[in-house]
Amino acid sequence: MRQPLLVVKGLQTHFELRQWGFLRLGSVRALDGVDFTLDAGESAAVVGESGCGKSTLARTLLGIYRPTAGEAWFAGQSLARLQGRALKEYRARVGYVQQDPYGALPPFMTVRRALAEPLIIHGVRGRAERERRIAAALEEVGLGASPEVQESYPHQLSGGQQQRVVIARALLLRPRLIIADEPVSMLDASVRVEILDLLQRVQTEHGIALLYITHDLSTVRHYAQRVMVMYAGRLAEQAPVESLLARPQHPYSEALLAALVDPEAGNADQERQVPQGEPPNLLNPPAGCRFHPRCPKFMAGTCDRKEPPAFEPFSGHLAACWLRRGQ
Amino acid sequence: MTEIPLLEIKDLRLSYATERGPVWAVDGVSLELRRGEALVVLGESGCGKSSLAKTLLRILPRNARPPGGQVWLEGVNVLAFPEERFRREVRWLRMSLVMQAAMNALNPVIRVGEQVAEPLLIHRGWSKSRALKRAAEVFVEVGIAPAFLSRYPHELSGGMRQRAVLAMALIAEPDLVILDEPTSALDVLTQASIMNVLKRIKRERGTSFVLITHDVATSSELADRVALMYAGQVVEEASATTFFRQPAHPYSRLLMAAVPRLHQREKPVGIAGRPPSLLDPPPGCRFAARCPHNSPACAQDPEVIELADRHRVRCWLPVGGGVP
Amino acid sequence: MMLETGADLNRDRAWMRDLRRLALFVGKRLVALVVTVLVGVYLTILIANMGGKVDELRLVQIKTAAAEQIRADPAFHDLPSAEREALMQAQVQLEVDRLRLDEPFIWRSFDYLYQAMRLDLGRAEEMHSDAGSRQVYNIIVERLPATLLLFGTANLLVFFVSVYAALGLSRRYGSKLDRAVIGLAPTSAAPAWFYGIFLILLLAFVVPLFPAGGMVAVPPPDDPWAYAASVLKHLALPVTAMFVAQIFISIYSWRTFFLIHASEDYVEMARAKGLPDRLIEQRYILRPTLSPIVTSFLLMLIGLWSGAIILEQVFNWPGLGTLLFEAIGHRDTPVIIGSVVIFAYLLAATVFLLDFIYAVLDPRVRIEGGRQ
Amino acid sequence: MSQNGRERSPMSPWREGFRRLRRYPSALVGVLIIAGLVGTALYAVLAMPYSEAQKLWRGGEVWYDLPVNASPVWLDRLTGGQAPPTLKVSSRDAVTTTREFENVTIQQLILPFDFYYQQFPSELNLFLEADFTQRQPFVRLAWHTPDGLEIPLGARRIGAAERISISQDQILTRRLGLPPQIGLFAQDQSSGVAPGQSPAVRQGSYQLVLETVHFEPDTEIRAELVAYGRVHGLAGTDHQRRDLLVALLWGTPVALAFGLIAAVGTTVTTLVIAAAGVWYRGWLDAAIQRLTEVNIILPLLPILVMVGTLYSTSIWLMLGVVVALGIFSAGIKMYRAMLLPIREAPYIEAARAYGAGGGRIVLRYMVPRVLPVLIPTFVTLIPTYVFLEASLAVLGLGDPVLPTWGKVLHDAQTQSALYHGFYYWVVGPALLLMLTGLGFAMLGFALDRVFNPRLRNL
Repeated sequence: MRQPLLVVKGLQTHFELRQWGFLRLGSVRALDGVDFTLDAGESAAVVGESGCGKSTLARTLLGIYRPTAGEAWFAGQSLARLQGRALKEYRARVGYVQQDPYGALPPFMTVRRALAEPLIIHGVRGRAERERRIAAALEEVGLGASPEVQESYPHQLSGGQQQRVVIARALLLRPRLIIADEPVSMLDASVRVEILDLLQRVQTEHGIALLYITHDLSTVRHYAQRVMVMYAGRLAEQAPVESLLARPQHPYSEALLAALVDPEAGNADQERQVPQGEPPNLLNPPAGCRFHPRCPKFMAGTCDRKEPPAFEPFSGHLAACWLRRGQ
Repeated sequence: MTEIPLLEIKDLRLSYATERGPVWAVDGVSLELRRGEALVVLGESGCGKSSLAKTLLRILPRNARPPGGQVWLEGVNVLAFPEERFRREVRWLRMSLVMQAAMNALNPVIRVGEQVAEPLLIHRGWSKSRALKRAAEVFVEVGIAPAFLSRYPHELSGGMRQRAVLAMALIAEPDLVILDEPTSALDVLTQASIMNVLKRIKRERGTSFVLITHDVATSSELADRVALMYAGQVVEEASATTFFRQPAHPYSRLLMAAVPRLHQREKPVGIAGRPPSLLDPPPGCRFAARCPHNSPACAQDPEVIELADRHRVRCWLPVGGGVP
Repeated sequence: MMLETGADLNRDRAWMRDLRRLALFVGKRLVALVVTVLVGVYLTILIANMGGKVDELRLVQIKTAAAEQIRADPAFHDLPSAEREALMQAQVQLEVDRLRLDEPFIWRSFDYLYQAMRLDLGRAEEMHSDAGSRQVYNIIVERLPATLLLFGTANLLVFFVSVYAALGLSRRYGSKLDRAVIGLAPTSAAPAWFYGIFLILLLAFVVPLFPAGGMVAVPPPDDPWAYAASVLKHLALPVTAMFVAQIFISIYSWRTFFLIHASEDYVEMARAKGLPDRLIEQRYILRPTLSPIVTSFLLMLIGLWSGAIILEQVFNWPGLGTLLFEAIGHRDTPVIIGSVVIFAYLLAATVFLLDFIYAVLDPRVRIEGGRQ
Repeated sequence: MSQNGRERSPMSPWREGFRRLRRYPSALVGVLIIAGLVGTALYAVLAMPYSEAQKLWRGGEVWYDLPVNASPVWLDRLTGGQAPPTLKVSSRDAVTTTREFENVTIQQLILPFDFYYQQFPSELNLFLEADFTQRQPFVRLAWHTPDGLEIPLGARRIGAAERISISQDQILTRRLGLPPQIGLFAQDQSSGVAPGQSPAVRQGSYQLVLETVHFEPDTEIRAELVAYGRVHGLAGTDHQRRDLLVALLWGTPVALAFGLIAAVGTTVTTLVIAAAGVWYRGWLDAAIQRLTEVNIILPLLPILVMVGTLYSTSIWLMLGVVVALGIFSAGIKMYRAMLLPIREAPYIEAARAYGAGGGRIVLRYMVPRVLPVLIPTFVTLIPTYVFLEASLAVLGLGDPVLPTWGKVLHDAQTQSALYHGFYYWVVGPALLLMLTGLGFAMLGFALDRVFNPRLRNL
C-alpha cells in the first residue's frame, strides 16, 4: 500500500489587509479550508480559475506563506512547525516549477550559476561536485548535449529551454515532491507537450510526487492521476481523472467541462453554457456554498445557508455539493 | 462572377530594424476574407501574427519599416492611403481592434465610458451624451452593466475590462473587427462567455472578424476560415472544416496532434525543435528543419498551391505526390 | 430614456465619490505631513543645539559678557571684589533664568519645537529686517517674496517650456533637434549659480546689457511700472541661469518619458481608434503621465530650494538665500536655524502640493493611496 | 519577438552593455575627460604632497616673488598681448665692483635686465639682505634707463632683510608724475602725457645700480630686484600672490574624492537599505519610509550651512553630513518602486522555495537586478556632489586648509573679481568644474541609455 507523502487538513491561508501598517481592514481568505492527501509518486492536478487559491496552496505548501490555520504533514512532519534547519531541509525535498520560465531564472545569472545556487545554499561543497550534479541535471532534462547552455543567460534560451532549466533546478536537490504551478501555460502549444512529458518522465522515473496546478483541464487527462477542482479557496471536487471527466459531481466542475472545447470544426456554431457572474471577492465570500450565486442548480435555503461538506458519491470521488448529499 | 472580398491582403511584408539587422516579422502574407466571415490567424509566439494585426491598422512601433504589399478593403488599397486619410476613413469606422491585454488597453485616468464613446465623438461628431447613451447600449450587448461607464478602468475586473474593450471595438459598427488574442489572459469561463458574445454579434450583426490567436481550441470557436502562420509566413489557409479535419501542411498536422484534448484517449505529441530566427531565416521551407517529410526539394522556397477552392498550402509535398 | 438618466445620475454620483475620496486622501496626507514636519523640525533643533552642548558654550558666553559689562561700568569700579562677584553671579543667574538654561535640554527642546511650529523663531543676534525688526520671523518673511518671485518665475517657465518641448521632440524622435537636445542634456550637471557666474561675466560685464545683481535699481523708481520693469530687468539673468541649468535635462527626461509612454497599449489603442495626434498627445500621453511629471518636477524643486542660496548670493538677490549667506557671515545662529525651519516648511508645502496634485490627476492614487 | 541568440555566443549583460557603450561618442568624450581629471589628480597628489599643498595655500612669504592678480600667460598670448612676466635679477648675477675708502668698503652692484614688453610691470620691489654684526650698511639706488638717463631712487640703511617697495614710493611717484612701475619704464617723460592716456613702454636694457657702503669688513649684501609681471603661469595668481595652479591642481583630487565618496556612500547604502525594506516589509520598511519622508523635508544645503557655522567646516564632516542626509533621500522611493515588482519576481520566489535566506535574497538576488540602473545614477551623481562641495566653498564654508576650486571662486567672489576684470580667476575653476560635470554627466547619460532597460528599446 502506498504511503501518503502529503496530508493536508483544513489548510487555510488568509492575507490581512492593513492600512498604515496597523489598521486592520479585513482579510482575504485566499485558501480557506482544504483537505487532501497525496501519495508518494502520485501525480495530482489542481484545477481552477485564477484567484481560486491554487497558487496560494502551492506557496503555502512550499513554506513561502505561513498557513493561518489547519495542518499539512509532509512525510509525517508537520509543516507549520518547521523552523530553521528543518525548514531548509524540507525545502530541499520539495521542488518548484513556476509558470513563467523566463522570470523564474535570475536574469543576471548564467544557467550554471543559477543552478549552483540551490547547491551552495544546501551546503554542497566542492566546485567539481556541484558541476557534476549540474551537468547531470541538465542531461536529465535534455539540455546536456550542448555545453554552451551552461554559459547562457536566460534571455538567450527559448521558452522551452528555460523551463527545462527550471525543472533541472527543481531536480538538483533530489526532491520527493514537485509542485508545478502552471508549468506550461506560457509556452507554445508545440512545446507544452514536451515539457509535460518531461515532468511526467522524471516523476515516474524517480518516484517523485507531482502536484500539477493548472487552469487547463484539457492537459489533465494525460498528465495526472487525480484531479482536484478548486473554487474560491476551497476544493469543490476531487476524483480520479477518468471519474471526474465521466461524471462530474459539482456544478462548477460541470461548467468547467462544458466551457472547455476540443478543437473541432463545429465549435463555431454553438454557444457554450456558462454560469453567470464572476468568482466572489475573497475578502467577503458568500455564505454557504461559495458557488451558489452562480450555480444553475442553486437550492434556496440550503446552498446559501450552510457550507457543504465533502460527500463521496463514488469511491475516491469527493464533491462538496449539497446535491450529492443523498448519494 | 466572384464577389469582391471584404479584406484582401496581398504579399504583405513588414520588417523591424534591430541592432543585428532587419527582422522580417511578416514575410509575404496573402489572405482574403469575405463579408460576414471570421478568419482565424493561428500561430505560435513570434510567428508574426500580432505584427500582421498592427500592420492592418498601421499602428506599428517606431522601429518598424514601412510595410510592403497591399491591403485591399472592398476593392480599395488602404495601405496606400496617406496617414491622415487612413485615420479618418478607415480606423474604427471600417476596422477596429481588440487588444490582447485589456488591462493596458484602457487609459487609466479616463472614465471607461468616455473611452468607449470616444470614436463616436471623433468620427461621427456625436454629442457626448448621445455617444454615452449608445455606449450604454453596447455595454448591455457585451454583458456589462451600464453603471460601469462612469468607473475608471482599475475599478473593473479583468473580464469586464475585456468586455469594455470589445464594446469600444463595436461601438462604431465597423465592417471588420480584429481580435488580437482577446481571451488569452482570461479564465476558462470568462473566455467561453466572451466567445459567446462574439458568436452572437457575428450572427446578429454580420460583422466580420479576424481573430488572432495561438490557441487552437479558441480558434475553433469562431473560425469560418483558418490561416496558420509559421515564421512570418502563412503555411496553410483553409476553411475551418478542412483545417480541423484534414489539414494538408505537415506543420498543421503536427500542431493538431500536439493539442491536448479532453475527450481523446491518445496522448498529444510535441514538435521537436524551435522555429527559425526571423533575423536570418534559412533558405527554402522554414519548417523543413522540424518536418518529418523533409526532402531535398525543401531547400527551395515552396510555392503556394491551391489544393481546392480557397484552400492554399505553402509546401512541396502536395506537388510531389498529392496530399499524403 | 431610462438608460440616459441612469447614466447622468451615475456621473454625478461618480463625481461625488471622487471628491469624497480626494478629501479623505488629502486629509490623511496632511496629518502624516504635519507629523513629518514635527519630527524634521525637532531634528533640526537637536542639530542646532548640538544635542544641548550649545548651552555650555552659551553659559560661558554669558559669564564673560557679564564680567565684561561689570568691569566696563565705572559705577562698579569702587566695589569690593566679592560684591562685584556677587553682582556678576546675579547677572548671570538672570540671564540663565531668562533662557532657562538650568532646566534639562530635553524639556526646553520641546519648548523650542513648540515655538518653531508657531513660527516664533526668536530674536536675531546681529541682523535686523529692513523695517528694523530683530525678530527672526520678520527678517525671514521680508525676504520670502523675493525668493518666491525668482523661483516661481524660473520654475514655471522651465516646467511649461520643457513639457511642451518634450512633447514636440517625442513626435520628432530621432531628428537633428532631438539629438541636439540629448547632446545638451549633460550641461545640467552644473547648478544654476554656476551658469549665473558666466551670465554675469558675459551679459553684465563683457557686454553690459543687464545689471549684475540686485532686485531693483538703486534708488528704486517711484513709478510702479518703472519699478516692475526694473525688477524684470534684474530678474532676467538669474531666471536665465536657472532656466539654462534645468531646461535640457528636463526636456530630455520628459521626452524619454513620453517616448516610453507612447508605446503603452492604450496609446496604441488610441491610435488604432483613429484619434488625431493632438488628442492622443493630450489625453493619452500627457494626461496619464502628468502625475509622475508633476512629481519629478516638484522633487526637482526640492533640490532647487537648496541651490537658491548660492544663486541668490551670486546675483545678490535679496531673498532667503542671501539672508542665509549674510547670516553665515555674521554667525547669526538664530537666523540660520530659522531659515532651516522655514526651508523645511517650504519643502513640506511642496510635498503636500505634490500629493494633492497627484491625487487630483490620478484616480488610482485616491483609492490605492488609502490602503496599501 | 523572441529572436534570442542561438546564433551568437553567450555574452554577459555587462560586457554586452559596454560593447554598446562604445557606440556613443559622448560616452567616449566623457571617459576621456574623466581620465584627464583622474590623471591630473594623480599628478597633483604625487607632485605636491598634501602637506606642501596646504602650506602653499596658507600663503605668505612663499609667494613673495609672484605678482598680485596676474592673469595666466596663455590668456594674454591668446588675446595677442605682450604682457611682461615677472623678472628677477639677483646680486648673484650682478656685476660687482669694490673699492676701499677709509675703513669703508664701497661696493657697486649693477642689476641689469632687459625689458622688451608692451606693458608695464605691475609692481617693483627690491629685496635686500645684509650680514652685519653692528653697523648697518648703507645703500644708494639709481635707476638707469636704456637711453642713459639716471633716476636716483634715494638712499637708506639696510636691515638684515628688507623689502623696498619701489612702486609704493610716494616721493618718487610725485617726482615722476606717474606710479614708479610705470614712470620708470615710460618713454619720453619730459614731453608729458596727455591726461587719461597711458604712456608707452621704453624697451631696452635697464640697470638698477646699488652703491653700498659697508662699515664692517665681512659684510655681504644680497639684493634681488623683482619687476612683477602682469601674467603668471597657467592659472594666474590671486590677491594674496598665491599661484592659482596650486588650487586648480589640488582641487581636482579633492573634488573627485568628495564626489566619488559621497556618490558611493549614498547610492550603495540607499540601494541596500531600500532592498532590505522591500524584502523584510513590516516595521523596517515603515521606519525606512517615514525616515525618508522626514529627510525629504530637511533642506540639505541650509543644514550643511548650519553644521558648517556651528560645528566645523572640515571637508570630512561635510562629507559625513552629505552622506547621512543622502542615504534616506528620494532615491529610496525610486529604488523601492523598482524593487517592489522585483520582490514579487518568480525567481525570488523560487529562491525562497529552494531555501535562500533573507540576506542572500537582498544582496544576491534583488540588488544585482537594480545595479544596471544604479550605475548611471551613480555616475551622474558624482558631479552633483562635486558642485555641492563647490557651493559650500563659495558660501565661505569650504574646508579651512584645503585648496579647492570652490574656495578660489569664493575668493574671486569676495574680491569682486568680475567687477575688476580678473575673469581668469573665475574662469579657471569654473572650467574645471564644468569639465567635471560634463565628463561624468556625458558618461552617465550614455550608460543610462545602455543599461536602463526602459530606454534601451527607444
